[in-house]
Amino acid sequence: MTDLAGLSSVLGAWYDFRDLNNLQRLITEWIADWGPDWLASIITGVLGALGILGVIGPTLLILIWVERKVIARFQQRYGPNRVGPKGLLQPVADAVKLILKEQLAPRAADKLIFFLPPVLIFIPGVLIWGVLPFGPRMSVADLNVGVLFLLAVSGTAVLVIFMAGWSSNNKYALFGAMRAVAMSISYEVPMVLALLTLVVFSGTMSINGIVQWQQQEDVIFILLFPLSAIAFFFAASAELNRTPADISEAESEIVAGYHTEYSGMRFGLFYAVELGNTLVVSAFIATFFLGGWWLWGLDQWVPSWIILLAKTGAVYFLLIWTRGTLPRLRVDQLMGFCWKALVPATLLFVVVAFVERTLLISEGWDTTVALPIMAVFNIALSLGAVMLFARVARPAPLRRPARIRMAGSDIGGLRAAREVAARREAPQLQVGGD
Amino acid sequence: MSDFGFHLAFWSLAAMTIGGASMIMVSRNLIHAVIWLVLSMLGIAGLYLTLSAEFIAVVQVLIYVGAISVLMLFAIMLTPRAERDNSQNIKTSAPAGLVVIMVMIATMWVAIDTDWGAVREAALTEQARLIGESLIKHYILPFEIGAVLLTAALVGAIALARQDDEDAAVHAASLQAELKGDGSVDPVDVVDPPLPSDGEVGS
Amino acid sequence: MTAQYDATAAMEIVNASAPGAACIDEGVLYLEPDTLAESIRTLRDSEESDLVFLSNLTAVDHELHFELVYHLQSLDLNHILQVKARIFDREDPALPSLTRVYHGAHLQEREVYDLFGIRFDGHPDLRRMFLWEGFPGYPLRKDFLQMPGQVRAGLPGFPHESEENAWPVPGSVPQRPLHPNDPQPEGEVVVADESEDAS
Amino acid sequence: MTMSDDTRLAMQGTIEALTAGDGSEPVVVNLGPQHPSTHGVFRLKVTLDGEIVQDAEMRIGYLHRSMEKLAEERSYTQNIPFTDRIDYLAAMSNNLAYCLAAEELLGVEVPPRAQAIRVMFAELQRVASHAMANGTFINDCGAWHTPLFHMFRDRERVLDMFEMTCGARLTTNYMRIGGVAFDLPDELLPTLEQFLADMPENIANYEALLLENEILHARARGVGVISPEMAINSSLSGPVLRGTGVPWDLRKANPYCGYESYEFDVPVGEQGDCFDRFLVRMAEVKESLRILRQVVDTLPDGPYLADVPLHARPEPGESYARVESPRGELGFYLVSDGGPAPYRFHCRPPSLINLSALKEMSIGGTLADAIVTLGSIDIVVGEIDR
Repeated sequence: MTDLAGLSSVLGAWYDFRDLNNLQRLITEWIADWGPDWLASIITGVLGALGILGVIGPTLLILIWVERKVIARFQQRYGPNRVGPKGLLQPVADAVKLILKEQLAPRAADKLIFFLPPVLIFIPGVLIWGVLPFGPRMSVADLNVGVLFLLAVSGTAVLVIFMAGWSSNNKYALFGAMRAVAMSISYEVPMVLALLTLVVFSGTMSINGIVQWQQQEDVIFILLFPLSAIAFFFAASAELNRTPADISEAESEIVAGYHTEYSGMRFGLFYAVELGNTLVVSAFIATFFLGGWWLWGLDQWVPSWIILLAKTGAVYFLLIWTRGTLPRLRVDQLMGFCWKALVPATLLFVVVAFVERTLLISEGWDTTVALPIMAVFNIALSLGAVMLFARVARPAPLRRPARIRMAGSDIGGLRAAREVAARREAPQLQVGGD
Repeated sequence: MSDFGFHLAFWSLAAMTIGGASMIMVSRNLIHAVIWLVLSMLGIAGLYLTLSAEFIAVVQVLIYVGAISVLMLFAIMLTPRAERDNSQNIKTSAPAGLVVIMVMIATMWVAIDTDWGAVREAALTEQARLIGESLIKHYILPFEIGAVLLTAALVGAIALARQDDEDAAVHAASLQAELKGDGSVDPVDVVDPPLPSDGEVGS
Repeated sequence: MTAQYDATAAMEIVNASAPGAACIDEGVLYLEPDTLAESIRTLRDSEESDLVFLSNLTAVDHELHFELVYHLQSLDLNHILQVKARIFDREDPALPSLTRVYHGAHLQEREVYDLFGIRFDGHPDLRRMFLWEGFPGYPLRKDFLQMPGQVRAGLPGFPHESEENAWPVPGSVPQRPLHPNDPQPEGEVVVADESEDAS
Repeated sequence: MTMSDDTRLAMQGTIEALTAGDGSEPVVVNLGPQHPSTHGVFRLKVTLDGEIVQDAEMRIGYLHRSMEKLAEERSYTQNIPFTDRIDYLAAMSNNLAYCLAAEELLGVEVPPRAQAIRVMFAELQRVASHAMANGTFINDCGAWHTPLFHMFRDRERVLDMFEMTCGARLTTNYMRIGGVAFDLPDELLPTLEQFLADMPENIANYEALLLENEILHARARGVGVISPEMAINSSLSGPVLRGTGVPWDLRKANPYCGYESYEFDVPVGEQGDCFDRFLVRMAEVKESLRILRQVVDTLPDGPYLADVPLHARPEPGESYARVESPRGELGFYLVSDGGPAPYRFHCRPPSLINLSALKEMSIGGTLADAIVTLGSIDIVVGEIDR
């Protein structure tokens, strides 16, 4: 166990960039010396917000570049490489272009509701950063109901998306909005259940508490509850509208979904928040399942927020990877996957977590011995559940393999078709099937 | 927190809550009404926060803003367009309004009349634990009854949705009959015609 | 190789079920317009002809009459048959639709209706396809371009073959705006677009 | 109590919807003419009940250029560039079909080298066109352009070879009546050799990426199914027909340009769904490479163009020549009245006729399925509208 007292003595000075909380605390104390205390709370709040915006803004610009560059490499292209060194300024140029573009509104749009969403969508997008712990004491608000706060705030975004889609008076937009709403309320269930597993097992609803639990027990949650982690990853990528679950803005079907009618910087805001959400979700996945700012003692030497950013980057890369590789699922398939696969799986692990927690607490098992055993058991259980699902829930058309045969000398119509189909020899190509 | 900050927060949140609630009554468009409702709910959540009831505030946002309002939107979108207008008839809504006003007066009277003592500090720090314990230990029966009720509602919703499916089949059949009637190509026959040796194709 | 199906054999098949519905002219099978759909259905269903695949359906405007051309193909027996039908009514040309025989005739018949103005009775959805409803005239008819100067549509000949073929035909109305390099027509000429500036 | 006109109208609509059976009002959505996955200016008007397609109606003609009329005003040689623009993704095949029809009319004998070159370019065109078709098909399934860009690499190399030979990449105008316009340049054969050497590895990559992809299976299997009987009755051709299991390929059934002397096979599917069409195209690319290998090995010497006058006046008559274009049976029907220009110039467009069964394929599926089905048919709007 880390010596927290020793750590805080090291982290005492304002210039210690390992814990930027010191700086803020000094400012607060300085204001409290001369000003009224409400001023201190307002100024610290503003500082926190500025800090978040200062982090998100530049990160977003870099992220756009990273994402385009990585996707380009997947696709054997160079990606942006003209504006600035290595194309780094491309996002800036894009942003300037978007700002300068004319912002159109459909004549039949519900004007007020149409103008609000690009602004409103920023509120959950920024608020959600507030509870992200960058270090032991580095979060704007370390709520003891942080997990709930996270879910509540992310749930409100869907309302804004609905406003955008509905007010556009465009059928593509309405389709996108309804799909987004349906997706969101469905995928929130496995998301909540996956987090509930952690809350039950660690016994705290504070996000920092969950990280500290992982630090205390020297284990990261993805080892203990791998299926919950995977379910959370899927659910998060579905809530983020990223391929393979980007049905609410499925380009090949409904053009751009709920933001079809938004042009110029209004579209840019949606786009920015979407990217920002991707980043923050990566950060939360890293926090909940990969240990957050903690990495087996390395956080003593490297600033904790750099560890978190590194883990976030890894998860973010995973999100880009799935996006660049996979086609999109259909609406009903996504819904079916959520309700038939993710919800039972996460529910199972809530029960498992409850039982294991009870064993640990009431039976007083030694964690150093019990946790590895539980991890092995849970991993085996996850694999079994996945295999069972793959066997039971496969859709009917996928159970038969697709076959390609060679016609050879049989050229003709139905008669020749029957002859080719009746051939005994193995087909030229056979894919899929059970 | 000083009085000024507290008052500022309280009055702006109260204005938000009551303003949102009044706009629900005023707005003719049901979707606008839902959005005003959300604003009102957010105001209430803020009021909970000023009372240091973080847990309830967050749950308020999670359930009412994130779930209930979305449910309402779904209900509206599933309602035929003609019935989506806010009520236009003062004759039918007047008694309901009267009842609501009376209930409100009664509630306010009780609220003012009750002696709300100061809440103990310790109770606030572990709200989640206290609520959980009281739900599981003290109020286990109502809790379970609520759960059963919700399950029943869920099953009922599924049953209703199933019934719609049959209607859709009937609808499809009637459409087919219509298609047959006007002598055009019947898509069903066309899509899966019998083998040419067995009968005629596409006729 | 795809063989040409013998027109005489096809005529016999058709006439066996409906006498007089088919005849041969210069080696091409002509079908009576009134019983066209039934005749082609007979050809499709007959074991010998087995013409199950409608390869092509189009029309030709022969100025005095329209000729409908059907290319019917047997996949299993690998032979093709060209069938024609003539319509002499230029005011309101009509023909039975083949959509009940071949679903693939659906779009091709609409195309012919759109560009030739030939109606297909029994077609479930006979609307113009490429052009909009109300488009004046039917472009693939030979008289579509007929203008006051009585220009016959088509390329009259290569310019080197005779003086007459040099474009524009003297006295005719230009079909397109004159290019500065075009030989200027002599005599009285009606210029199509008077608002054209002296570019 | 007064009711607004809007309300009354809406109520009437509701009553209509209710009396029709279920309580939901169908939504009409226009896919196109400007839409990311209609591959040009194609418009599909779908009536949806929720996400389920109840009716699909196509509106075309946005790209109509009246080529058949224009061709009546131009000589036989002048018409060749039109054929490039009919199916601009398979210009070589269109050139070829038209030249075959004109040669039949004129009675021209094509020299063997020209025949081999024609086969070479027709098959290269098939590789390029199928690369585009499969790439955009995966895109319609919702992939983020990755397979498309990979396949475009191959297409790019084919287009480079076209450019090398005839100077144009897309609208090649390379075939002539009686042969081809230019002989092969010296650098073409080495480039082609390199291309043939590289392709197997590329194809193996695509197969590794796509064939066992569960999401692709879920999206394309059992979607847009059509029976072989219906496919034949609807005059479908090309991979759409072969996907249903009907082994019909004009290169085998009615060999032209000496296809009978090359060894290749005709792949057919089984279910007639979108995935089978995709697999058939993947397999056809391999067969095309086989043909190309043989063409390169047996390329004869000799003239590349028969002696045909540019100002040809064929005897009165008619001809109907068909080739197996990447999209299916592409035919040209020419009628001559002895004049310098065709009296009638008709193109049998496979893209248009393959759409005959689109409505039947889409009804009952979801909106997303309709898009995938449209993508699997592989349309080119230039050919549909002409």
